[in-house]
Amino acid sequence: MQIDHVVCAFCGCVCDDLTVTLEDGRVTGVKQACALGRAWLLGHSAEADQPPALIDGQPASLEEAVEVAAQILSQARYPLIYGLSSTYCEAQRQAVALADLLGATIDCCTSVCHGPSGIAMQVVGEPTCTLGEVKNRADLLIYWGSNPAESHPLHFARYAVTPKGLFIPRGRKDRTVVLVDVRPTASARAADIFLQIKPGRDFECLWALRALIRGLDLEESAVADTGLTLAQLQDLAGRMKSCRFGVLFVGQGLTQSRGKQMNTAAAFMLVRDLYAHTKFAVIPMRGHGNVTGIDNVLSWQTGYPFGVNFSRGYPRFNPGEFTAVDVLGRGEADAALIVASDPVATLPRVAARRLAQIPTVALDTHGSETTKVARVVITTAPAGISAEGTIYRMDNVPLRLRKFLPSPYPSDEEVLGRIVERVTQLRARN
Amino acid sequence: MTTLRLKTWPAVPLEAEAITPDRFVGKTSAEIEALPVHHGNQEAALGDFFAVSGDGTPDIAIEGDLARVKLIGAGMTQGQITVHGDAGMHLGAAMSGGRIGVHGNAGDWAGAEMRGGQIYIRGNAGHGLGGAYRGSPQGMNRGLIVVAGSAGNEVGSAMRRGVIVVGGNTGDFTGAFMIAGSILVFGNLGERAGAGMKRGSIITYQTPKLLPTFRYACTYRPVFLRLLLRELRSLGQEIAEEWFERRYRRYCGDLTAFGKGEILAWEGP
Amino acid sequence: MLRIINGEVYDPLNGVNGEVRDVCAADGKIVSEAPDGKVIDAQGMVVMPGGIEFHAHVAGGKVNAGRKMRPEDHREMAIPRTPLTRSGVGHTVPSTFATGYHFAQLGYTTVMEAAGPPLGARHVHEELNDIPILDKGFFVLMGNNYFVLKFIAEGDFARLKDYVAWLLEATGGYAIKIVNPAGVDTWKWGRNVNSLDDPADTFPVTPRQIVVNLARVQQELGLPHTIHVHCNNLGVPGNAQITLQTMQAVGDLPIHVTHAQFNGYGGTGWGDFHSGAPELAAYVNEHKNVTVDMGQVVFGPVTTMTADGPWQYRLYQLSGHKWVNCDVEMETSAGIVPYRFSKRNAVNAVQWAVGLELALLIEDPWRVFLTTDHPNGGPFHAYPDIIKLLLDRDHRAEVLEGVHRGAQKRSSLKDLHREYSLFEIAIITRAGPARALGLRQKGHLGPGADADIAIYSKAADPKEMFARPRYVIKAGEIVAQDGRIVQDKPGRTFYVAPGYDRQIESAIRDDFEKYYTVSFENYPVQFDHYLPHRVAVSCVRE
Amino acid sequence: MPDGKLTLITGRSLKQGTGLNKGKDSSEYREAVTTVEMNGGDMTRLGLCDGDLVKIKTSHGEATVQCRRAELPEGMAFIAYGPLSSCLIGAETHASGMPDSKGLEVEMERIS
Repeated sequence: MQIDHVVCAFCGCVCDDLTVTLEDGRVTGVKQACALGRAWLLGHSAEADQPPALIDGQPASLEEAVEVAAQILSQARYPLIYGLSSTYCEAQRQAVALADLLGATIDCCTSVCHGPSGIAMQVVGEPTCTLGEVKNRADLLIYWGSNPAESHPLHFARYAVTPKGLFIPRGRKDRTVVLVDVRPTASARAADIFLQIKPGRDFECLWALRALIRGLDLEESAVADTGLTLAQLQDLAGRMKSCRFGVLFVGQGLTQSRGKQMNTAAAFMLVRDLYAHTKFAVIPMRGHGNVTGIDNVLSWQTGYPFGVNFSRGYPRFNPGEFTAVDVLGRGEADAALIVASDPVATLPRVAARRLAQIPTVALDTHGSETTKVARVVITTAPAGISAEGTIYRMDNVPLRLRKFLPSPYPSDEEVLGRIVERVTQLRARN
Repeated sequence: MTTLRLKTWPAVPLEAEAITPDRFVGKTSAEIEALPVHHGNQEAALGDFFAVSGDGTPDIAIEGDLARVKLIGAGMTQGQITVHGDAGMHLGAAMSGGRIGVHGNAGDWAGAEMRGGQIYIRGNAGHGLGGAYRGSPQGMNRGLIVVAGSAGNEVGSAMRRGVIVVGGNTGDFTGAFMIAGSILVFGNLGERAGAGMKRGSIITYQTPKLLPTFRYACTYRPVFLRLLLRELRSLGQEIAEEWFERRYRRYCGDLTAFGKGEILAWEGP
Repeated sequence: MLRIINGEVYDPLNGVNGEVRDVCAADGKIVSEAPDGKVIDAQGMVVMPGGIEFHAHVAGGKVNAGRKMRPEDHREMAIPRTPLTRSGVGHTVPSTFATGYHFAQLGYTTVMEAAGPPLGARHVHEELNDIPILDKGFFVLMGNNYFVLKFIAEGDFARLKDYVAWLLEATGGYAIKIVNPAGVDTWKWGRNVNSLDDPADTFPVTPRQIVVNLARVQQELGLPHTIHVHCNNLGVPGNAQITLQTMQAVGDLPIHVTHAQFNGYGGTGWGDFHSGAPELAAYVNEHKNVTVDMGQVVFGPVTTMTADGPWQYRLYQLSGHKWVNCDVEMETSAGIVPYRFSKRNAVNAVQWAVGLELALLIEDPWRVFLTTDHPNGGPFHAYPDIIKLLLDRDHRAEVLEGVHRGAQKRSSLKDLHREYSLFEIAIITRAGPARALGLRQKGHLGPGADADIAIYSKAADPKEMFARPRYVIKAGEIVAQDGRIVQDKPGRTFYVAPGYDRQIESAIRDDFEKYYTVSFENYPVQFDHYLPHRVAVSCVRE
Repeated sequence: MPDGKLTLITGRSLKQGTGLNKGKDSSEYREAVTTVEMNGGDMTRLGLCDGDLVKIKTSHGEATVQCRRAELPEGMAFIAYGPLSSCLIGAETHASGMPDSKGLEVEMERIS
């Protein structure tokens, strides 16, 4: 069986023109996908190859696992709900409902992805656009600390560099591509200009560009430690001012290196300054699956995009206080629910270790470092393959994931809904 | 004097904005013990964690490791709090009067968005000292913060009025987006100081590493600084005589903002 | 079943003006008699249909970006959870749950989201579904849509009409929204239009052509609500002229000019900025095809948000505050800037006066509605304050004394002595909006209407009266009592489904696939998922 | 640059991403997340050849990985996100929620 217009949930590109062939409950063919999407789609089947749940490492039923999970979470005083990037909005809504009910802290992969871009937006705003505007109008593309060739493999071909657009009739030929990074990544090959800056000097470079765009004279010595010459920065500033429609894509090279939210704030302010000269946009290259969806769900339900704490009965936000790395790293969380994410493999060791010390409940489609340390593990159906729901592309465009493969496992939405229901009963009793 | 002694270490963060002279005044120790605190997601009483002695005078002493106790003195308008030990996050945040002394370290956001009063920290302070919470247009707006040790990133971010003194070093982005006010750093001034500042003064006694958007203006003896140093000395701060006498190099910036701020670098002995 | 007895009933659509009579409900509808069931004794109380929010920004990408960017706003109004209700945050850009509860607590039972981009329709519906209690719908941004401009440029009215119908179906939308026609299209290159005859960029069509063509489309499709227009040059001194020209351009065709306050200014710059309300009101008084809503300014913090990208950029330049812009491919743009209306600012004071002037100068209350263009002019929870300003001229005079003298010198407000009656308040907050929206089962208390009812104590202070209804009834059930939510249930979504020729799909598919970045097949919303409680409102050609 | 001191960048890689889907116990994923890339000059200086095992130390932890020559600036090392990169990163976020995942100072030492 062939299914067209499949929406891929693996990375923030959310390509929606895949064709998938199914045979005997397996995906046997994938067209139009990148290596990541293909591996993801081929990695799931309709078979029951794992127990529905594990409690203390022993196979258990879903009912038993939900019961233990609900008990653990409702007894906790500072529970943490974390992850939620690789699931769909309907499940995320249940997770936020659960956090509200429990008085928990809820954080998502945003905090270790583009959380700093979120903070920057709260300080200076964000002039941005959807990816179609890039395709249709952008004649200057600047990638800063972003390596789409490896993180968003179809980004160049589908949205930005090569496609022809409404006002870009010749596609690649009508665009100039600049890559700014600390190393010549695989993406450098796609660029006309590669600017190698020194690690941790992004802020100085961006700040110098702001100065140049405002017409200030700089001395060579002022940019001495950036890894770039004044002439290189002047050239870039000139291109930015004289393009017709420029786009600055910011990656984790900015959000994860020294300066973090100030780096992205500098990038956003740079783009804002450029409005005195031309049209420009900034787009954070949000990564994993539906990380943009959980930002949106949290924002409309609580007012805040990540790192939300309900311990006082209402939502509060303070990155550094209520974000997962901090809550775990300081040893504050006393129980955790991890959904569709593998923090034990990705968060700093101190934080990961805390997850092994406290009772942790993990919902995932397959085994991970986190499921290895979790007290309760519940296997769920993969979103976009065996569970359907809403996903947001990195530019906040919502699409609907479909379910085309049956699964022996329940969806995240269903499991979270059952935990919500059980915790509600336990609360009512007390 | 009302004395609080930590008797039960909180297993999870304890939010205790009830610990302010405003709430204690006129209360018996039993009434003070009954004041509400939040232990994680559960409500508790101050007395569950602290042994309270003395009656409700606006003079509070707290003993114990309070690193997990948040919001001590937050929003206070009067009186005095002395912490014998470390204090948790948001110490004196949004306070508008009174005095807090910490004989230990303070957590992040000490004095954040304060509107008046004084905070003295003998040890180190964390990030966001006297700063703005995320999204807020303004940080500290009046008051005085003195830290004997070092402080973290974003000291005095978006501050509008008041004085912050750091005896040791500061982290990155000291005085970022400052609107006005003064920050004195006697140790090393962190990188990117004054990023985006509109007005205000950052004073350093080491050779600063400046952003490209700061310009050397002149070398002189700023009168306001002499007055400020004298006032700080009168408050008990150690001020070297030569800081009065020698000249300061004035760098103006941030040129991407108003450019009316300044970093004053002491010329040296 | 429910019977409300002894209440003073204001039901303008049925001509009931303060008569004491019973109002009965059964199965969610108003009925003429309900012999059993709960009885509410409304002695000394005022009974009105549930309020209808005619134009507010409550759901979708732009609103959510406003929420994300303003943690400092939320901190001022945290709303704790209760055993019945979810927690949230309030103030200028409330969370979805808080939006539903707060509207219900004010006696409102229906809300219309004023502007959603088609590409973000799923997002709008997801949020609408998380706004509890209220019935809702959303207006679809079309005034700068690629295909709208294209078919107008090609003079292909039949296709334009089919496309609009197709788009309404694809989005689950309710009405045609036009924002700064042609201007937003040119904003995509950083420019704007200044007159009704400046062309757009993608296709050389003018604001005049866009408004007139879409007004015709609305008529021919028989859409229940007129075109809903945010005129060009919003916020700019002297813009009353272009507003007048826009109304003149459509001739006798029905048009709604939204948040008219923001488009009702005289003068040539900020120096001679003054009210243009008298001119606009005079035109509206003479032309029955025109309706407007106030867009009243409320002093204090607001979060301005609109699809009018160029205006929001200008406001950022004027204010220096943080600024979000988001251009949406092929369709529209959006801008967000926090702002504070100050009593001591001359321009703000005039803006405040203009909204009130419009309400007081437009003689027919059926054609002017109470809005703040939430959260642009002010948050919706300020409605009770505005109602008091309309009901009580002494109070109004007193407030006027406290604001910048510009409001007295540069507007006619101090000379306006009209006072609204409760009957008229019922018109501008429920009956009028219901009629203008074409929602026949809303805004009245006749048999067959939805049993959405607000019951207020006749307190001495109208602000208190309207801020805290004694009872709010939605679909026949009490949802709020004395300011407390007593029942949390989902509301419904109104949409329209005018017929169209399926050929339109092949007419747009080629360009769609070339210039959008989503597949044609994945564009339309799935009704079962995004409009789970939906009500189709019929389209009747007039 | 003193002996063995390098600046570490952690990040995504295609292999780590595709390996992820084959399972975290797959050889592809394991290999992707247990390899450190370095500049040829640095490798020579430290006496390293492709495939040699090295111990990377930071103030937060250490990890043993194999090294591979890559096109990187001098003084820089790269390792893909994974359990080993996590061992090297601290939980200090500077009140941002984001740990310092890029630009860490590391010490690298050859294991015989």
